Amino acid sequence: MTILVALIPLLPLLGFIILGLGYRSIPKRVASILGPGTIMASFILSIIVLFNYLASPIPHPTFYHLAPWLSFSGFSVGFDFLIDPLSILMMLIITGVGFIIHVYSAGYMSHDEGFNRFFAYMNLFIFFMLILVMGANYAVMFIGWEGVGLCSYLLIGFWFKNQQFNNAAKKAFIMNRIGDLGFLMGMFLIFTTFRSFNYVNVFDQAKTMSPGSGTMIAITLLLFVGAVGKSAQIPLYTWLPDAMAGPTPVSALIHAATMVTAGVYMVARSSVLYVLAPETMDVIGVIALATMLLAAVIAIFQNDIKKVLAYSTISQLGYMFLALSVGAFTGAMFHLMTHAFFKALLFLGAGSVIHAMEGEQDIRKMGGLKNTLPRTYWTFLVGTLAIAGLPPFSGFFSKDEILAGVFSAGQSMWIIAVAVTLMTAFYMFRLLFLTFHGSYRGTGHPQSQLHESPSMMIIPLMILALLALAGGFLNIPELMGGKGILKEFLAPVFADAVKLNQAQHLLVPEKREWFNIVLVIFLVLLMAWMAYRKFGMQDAGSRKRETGNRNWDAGSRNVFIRWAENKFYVDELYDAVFVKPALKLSEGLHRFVEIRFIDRIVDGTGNTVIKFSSIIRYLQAGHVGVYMFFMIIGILLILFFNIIL
Amino acid sequence: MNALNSIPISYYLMFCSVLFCIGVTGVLIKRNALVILMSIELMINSINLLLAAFSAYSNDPAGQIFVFFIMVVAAAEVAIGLAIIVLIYKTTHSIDIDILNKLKW
Amino acid sequence: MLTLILIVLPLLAAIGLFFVKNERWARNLALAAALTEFGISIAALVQFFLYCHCQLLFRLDWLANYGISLKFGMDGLSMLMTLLTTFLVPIIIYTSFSQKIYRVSSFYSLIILMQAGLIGVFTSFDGMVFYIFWELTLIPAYFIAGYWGGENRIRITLKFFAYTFSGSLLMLVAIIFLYSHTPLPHSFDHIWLYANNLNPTEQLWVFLAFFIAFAIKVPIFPFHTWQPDTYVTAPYSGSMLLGGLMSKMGLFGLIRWMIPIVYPVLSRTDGLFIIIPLIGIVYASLIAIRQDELKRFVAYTSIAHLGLIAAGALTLNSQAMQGAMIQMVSHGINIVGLFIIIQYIEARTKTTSISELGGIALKAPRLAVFFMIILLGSVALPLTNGFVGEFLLLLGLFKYYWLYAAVAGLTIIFSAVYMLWMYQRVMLGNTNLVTENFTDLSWREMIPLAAIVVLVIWIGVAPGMFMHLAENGVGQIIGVIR
Amino acid sequence: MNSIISLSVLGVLVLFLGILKKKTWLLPLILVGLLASLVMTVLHWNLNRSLFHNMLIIDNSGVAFSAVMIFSTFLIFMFAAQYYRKVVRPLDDIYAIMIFALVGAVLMSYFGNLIMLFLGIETLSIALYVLAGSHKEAITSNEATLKYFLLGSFLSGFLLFGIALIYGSSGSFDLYAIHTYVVEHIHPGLPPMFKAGLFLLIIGLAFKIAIAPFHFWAPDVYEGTPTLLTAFMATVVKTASVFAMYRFFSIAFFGIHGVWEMTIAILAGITIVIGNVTGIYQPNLKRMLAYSSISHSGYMMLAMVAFSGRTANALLFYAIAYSIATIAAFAILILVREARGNDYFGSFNGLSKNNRLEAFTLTVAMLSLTGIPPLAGFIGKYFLFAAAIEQGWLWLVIIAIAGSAVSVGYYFKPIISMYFREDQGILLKADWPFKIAILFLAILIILLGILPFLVSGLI
Repeated sequence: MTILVALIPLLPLLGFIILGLGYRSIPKRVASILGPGTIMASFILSIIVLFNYLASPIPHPTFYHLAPWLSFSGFSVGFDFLIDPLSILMMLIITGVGFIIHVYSAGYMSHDEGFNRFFAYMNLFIFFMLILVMGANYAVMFIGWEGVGLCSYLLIGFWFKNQQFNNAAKKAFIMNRIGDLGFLMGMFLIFTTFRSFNYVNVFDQAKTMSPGSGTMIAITLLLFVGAVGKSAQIPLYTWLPDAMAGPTPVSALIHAATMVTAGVYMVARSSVLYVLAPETMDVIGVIALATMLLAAVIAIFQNDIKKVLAYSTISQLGYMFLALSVGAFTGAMFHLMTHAFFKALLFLGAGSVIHAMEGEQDIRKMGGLKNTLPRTYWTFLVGTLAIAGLPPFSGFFSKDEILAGVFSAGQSMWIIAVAVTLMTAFYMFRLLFLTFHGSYRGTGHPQSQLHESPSMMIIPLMILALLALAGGFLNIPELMGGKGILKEFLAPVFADAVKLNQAQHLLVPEKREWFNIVLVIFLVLLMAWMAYRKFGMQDAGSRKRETGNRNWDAGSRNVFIRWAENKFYVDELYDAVFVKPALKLSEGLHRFVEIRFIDRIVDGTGNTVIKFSSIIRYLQAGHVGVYMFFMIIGILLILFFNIIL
Repeated sequence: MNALNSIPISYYLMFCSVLFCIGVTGVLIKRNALVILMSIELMINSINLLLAAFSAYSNDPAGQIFVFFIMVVAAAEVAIGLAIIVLIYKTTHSIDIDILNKLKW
Repeated sequence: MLTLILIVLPLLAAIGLFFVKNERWARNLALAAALTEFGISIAALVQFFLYCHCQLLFRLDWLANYGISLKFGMDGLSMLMTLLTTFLVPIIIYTSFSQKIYRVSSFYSLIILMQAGLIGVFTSFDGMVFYIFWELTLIPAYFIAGYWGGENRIRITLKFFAYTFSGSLLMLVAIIFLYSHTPLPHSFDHIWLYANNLNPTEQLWVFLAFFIAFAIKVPIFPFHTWQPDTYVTAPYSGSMLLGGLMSKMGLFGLIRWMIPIVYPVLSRTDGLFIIIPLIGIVYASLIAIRQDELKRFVAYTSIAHLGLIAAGALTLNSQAMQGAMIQMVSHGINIVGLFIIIQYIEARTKTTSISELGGIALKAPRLAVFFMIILLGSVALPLTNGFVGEFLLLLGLFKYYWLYAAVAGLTIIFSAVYMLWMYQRVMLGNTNLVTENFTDLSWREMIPLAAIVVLVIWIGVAPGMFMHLAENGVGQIIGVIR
Repeated sequence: MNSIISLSVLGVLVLFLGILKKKTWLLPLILVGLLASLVMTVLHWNLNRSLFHNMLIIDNSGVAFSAVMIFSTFLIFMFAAQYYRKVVRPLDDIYAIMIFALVGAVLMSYFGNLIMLFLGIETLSIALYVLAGSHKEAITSNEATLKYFLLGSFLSGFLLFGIALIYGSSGSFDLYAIHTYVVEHIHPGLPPMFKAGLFLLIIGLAFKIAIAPFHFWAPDVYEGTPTLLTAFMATVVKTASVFAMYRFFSIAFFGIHGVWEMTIAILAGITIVIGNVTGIYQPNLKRMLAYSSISHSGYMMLAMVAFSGRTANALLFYAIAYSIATIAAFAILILVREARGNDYFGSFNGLSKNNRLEAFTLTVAMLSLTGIPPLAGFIGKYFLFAAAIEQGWLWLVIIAIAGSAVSVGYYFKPIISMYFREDQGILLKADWPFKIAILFLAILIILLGILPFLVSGLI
């Protein structure tokens, strides 16, 4: 079994090594088999691991020690894996969705000369992501944590000819690094407190500690800083929209389905610690709400198809953190899963559109594509309905669970959450309608030349659509007579956390719950209708009158809208507050402190000696008389001091 | 001998020191090489006298023997000195010590 | 005995090389000597592990009545440093083959001589002998940098020499002073020096003398100003020797000679002296961001990294010291790798100015890959050598005082900033006139980089052996302190 | 004793050869004679006796130092042929006078009586006055000899006065007698007259050693004197005078450090500072070496200050290290002067190209003088510093190392010129004994650095 478990991450690594070493020699055909193949293999292995887990009479988490890593007296960190429902779920999502996206990429990137490089990076990413979720201690998790950051860097800057992309990649890596520093500090604090990095030891000891202790709050907050960086929450979210510079499959896999959810996974993994720090939970809640609201608002005003999806990702991640903050860990994981499905679907759909439009990403220049790209359209529609949270699509169930949890925790939060849900519905439908309905407004090619993507790309779309449609049934709440399979499956992981959770939740009567659900559905539909009224029937002529929607153009009269379109100038703010001063400081230190001060002191000492020398040498006047005079003075002084005194 | 003893040694010491100092001053203030040479001779002779006095007082011949050594050496020194001064005069047509300060700093 | 051979062999080789007229012969002999040395050091390693980690000790009275004896040995720390030296020197020699060098024989004999000095420094267990070898390394370094150096090398190298020499003289006085305060009969043997009977004020003075001497050598802010110029003007082999090995001498001295002798000062001043390198980390990192000359850039980054090592070592904390030792090795490897890459770039483009380069990755994917891996090593990505050391160092600092760790941890962010930005401007983007016909690495050129990359990943993934050595080294030091 | 006689005889022989116009035999005879007397000197090893009622005391330290001086003279004569290549007239007079000067120096290393000291010093000095001026037509040489003569005789006046005062108070010229007097009068305290004598004596010797503020003659005289003889002055004279001073402190004034050590310490400090700092500014090697020799006499005073059983050893080693390094430097200087007319650092440019051996030797010499291990100079410095620190003269040692740090500034000038500056393409022509000699010197410097115990354990 150990071998099997070890193989799950190692196969993608192998793929990376082979593709990396032979990135020139290996033909594309082989690569397009090898790349997805390894992922497929580890997907199958993960399923085996899953059944192996379920098959055991009393399902229990298993601990695998593969190899020692940093180990010396009184300190030992090994390459240890922990196989429990949580990691299994993540493994399945990563390898499953990963595999689908790999297949899709084989089609999408087929014309790119960096084909092999692309798959090498993708495999490497899967490797690190698996390490991240399978690790049995924080150190191993950190390996994955930084590794996926690296891969995201490499893949965002995949087309490295373009310095804009490289900047985006660099930004992503650095912002992640900021988070990682927090994470690292958290790890250190964990080690100094619990003398171990292993989940098991840490949690077992943590359980005995009193809730709300300072160290616990510090630990959880520091870890959360890492999550903020990785999962693009306020204030470290600005890298994610820029990350759309990467190829669309990358956006789908890394910046929607898997990597960005690492933060959520980490918090869920450390649920025991978090429930012991209620204050931290509140902080997470606040940040989550702020993030999801901000992102949703910005999303409404974006015109780049991928940017819209990016912001929606940010706000969906906010959802997950909100769920975590109210202790609905299962809900968070559930939404993580469904989100992986439908957001991947949406991105790939967008990718298919962009592919068809030959790189055009501005939705104002699209429209009426549902006839030319029917399959893409239908799958995209499924995705939209899912994210909008309409039954029976997966998004409905996961969102409903979260909303229910939030409602029981506090009405005000619930209201904001619902508001965000509605915004989500609105901008998603806006996106849908502007892209596929109305009439074609493209500038590049006449609509007739556009063609549907190859089946290599469509089939993955369909599979994902299926998942987005059916994924929800995994966890139908008791309210609707479901058994909550996922809940039961994950129960052992969160058992302690649930037990320890202090936050008292008011019991919500079933009637009220049903009412909420119906209300939300109704409002969502309303939003869809509004979006349709506004954007549903834009024709080519209307581009002149209102490109997409005039009053949402930059320079329009409404200040708020202009701000929203410019993402509230947060990037500019960071640039002014952090980047520019840092560069100035660098200049200044070098020019003034380094050269004009420190080095000048060093040279100064030397020069002083030389100056002194040039003066003192005049004692050697060359006149015998003078010498005699000095000598006599010397003699007299010596005699004076020694005899008279 | 008694006549010599009737004068306390300190007088000799004073006298010789004064002589010595006169010599030193001469060396210091004069610029003429010859005069300086003579002043040095004066210094040395004051020392001779002092030594003679000491040896007389401590009834120890060594001092007076030493005086002879000094005289011999001084003679040699003067010989060399005069030769040098002649040499200088040949090259510079002067025996002023301040002319020669090519070597300095 | 092996230890003695390790020192004597290069000495003889250096003398022999000096008289070799034929250039090709000189080259190959030098390389052969260095490789033999490497082999011997491996043998020493094996012996080290076989025989219960005994210090392969060699002892011979030298100036008996002055308490000086030729005492050489190997504990874990010496072993690590010796391996680093014997591993890097062949690489340095090999990479220099592509350089245009006149007076080949003298050049290589100086390099080998320097190796002898380095190994002497790392293996001597007698204070005065340590000092002698310490100075012995300075002469070859000076001549290599000065004779084969770039523009206004005379001023820069003289500054380098005078600066470091003054520091060493301070150390000399400190050592002699210690000697006169060792229990009778006085001796320079490290055990005697450890067992000194200084009073607190004397300890402080000795500490300062040592600290300044080593800080200049490493260099630690604010004693670093000789270093960037020297790295820039020195030939690549010289910069590699300085950055990769000579800087380790300072840290080695810090760990082997300063800390066990005057550690009470550190505990008394309560981390005051850790702040200096900490400032250095932030300061140098910030400056590195805007450097345009690649060698100068590397110089500043290395000030930052070495500062972290020094800070960690000064915590007297076993994890941090372990990290320091591992990181000394890692930094040596990485910086040499970076210099090799810069050398290749300059050989092709005739420039080392970042702003003039760009798009090299398009033309030279192999170079790009090697560069990226070494770069990741120096930004301390997990599974590369940089991480192991930095992780332990920061952990140790954190244990000492969390704020120090937080400040030192900034290096994680800064290193990403300056390294990635540099990489982006040099390798990525589109090609320009300078780089448009940039040729990729040949196999010959890849050999040294491959060796380095292997180590980068080896130490990153399976640091077991190095950990073991470092642990032994730490054991020696901690044993004294306790 | 034998050596004194043999050397005197040698001198006379040389003069005879001069009369017989046997120019070619001169140098071989001298070298052989010097070697012979060196052997005779060494034969006196461990024969500790005093001659003529303590007029001469033959002990190991005296033997060692006189051996060193004879050896230095021998080395200097190795370079004589090269130096006087262009001169046609027989140089018997100059050589003879050099040997007589050496006799004086040897006398100084054996003296047991102030009379002998005085005779030694004067023999040495008077000979040197002549030698300094031996380059008759050169005005610089004249100036040098005049300055040296005036200052020398002036200061020897003070020396004599000191001797007289000591004699007056102690009633004897004999070192041991003076010591007994000192021991008796140490409590309640020595009379001022004696003290004055002591210090005047020290001053007289300090002038010969060139300790500030009595060093002024050194740079000018060194520069003006013919180079070969400068080498003689810088090594033999200094060694002899230093040892004479040591002999005073070790016999006559033994046990009264308190009286003189602070004075010497301060003088040493001043000397080190002036010597090193002024040295930096010097444009030519010869004058620079003068300042270097001044600073080194300062260093030697360190050993005096920290007086102990090991002082003789430390001084001996330092004297050897300093002498061979200086002689080597002067040897190269002779060559360069001959080839390029002057000895400004510029004329050393690119020397390492065509004259690797010469460049190497000069480099080794300079590094050794700077005190870089593992060269003889370092070991010498180490002995001094160790002694001084053990006796608690930390401030003096700090000044000393500051001085060494500064000295890098001028000792490296020739190295930089020879190696780092571009070539002028002038080739130095040296005959083979010369080459062998300098190679021997270079090896000796390194060897003494690596195997210091060859010398350090002697006395």
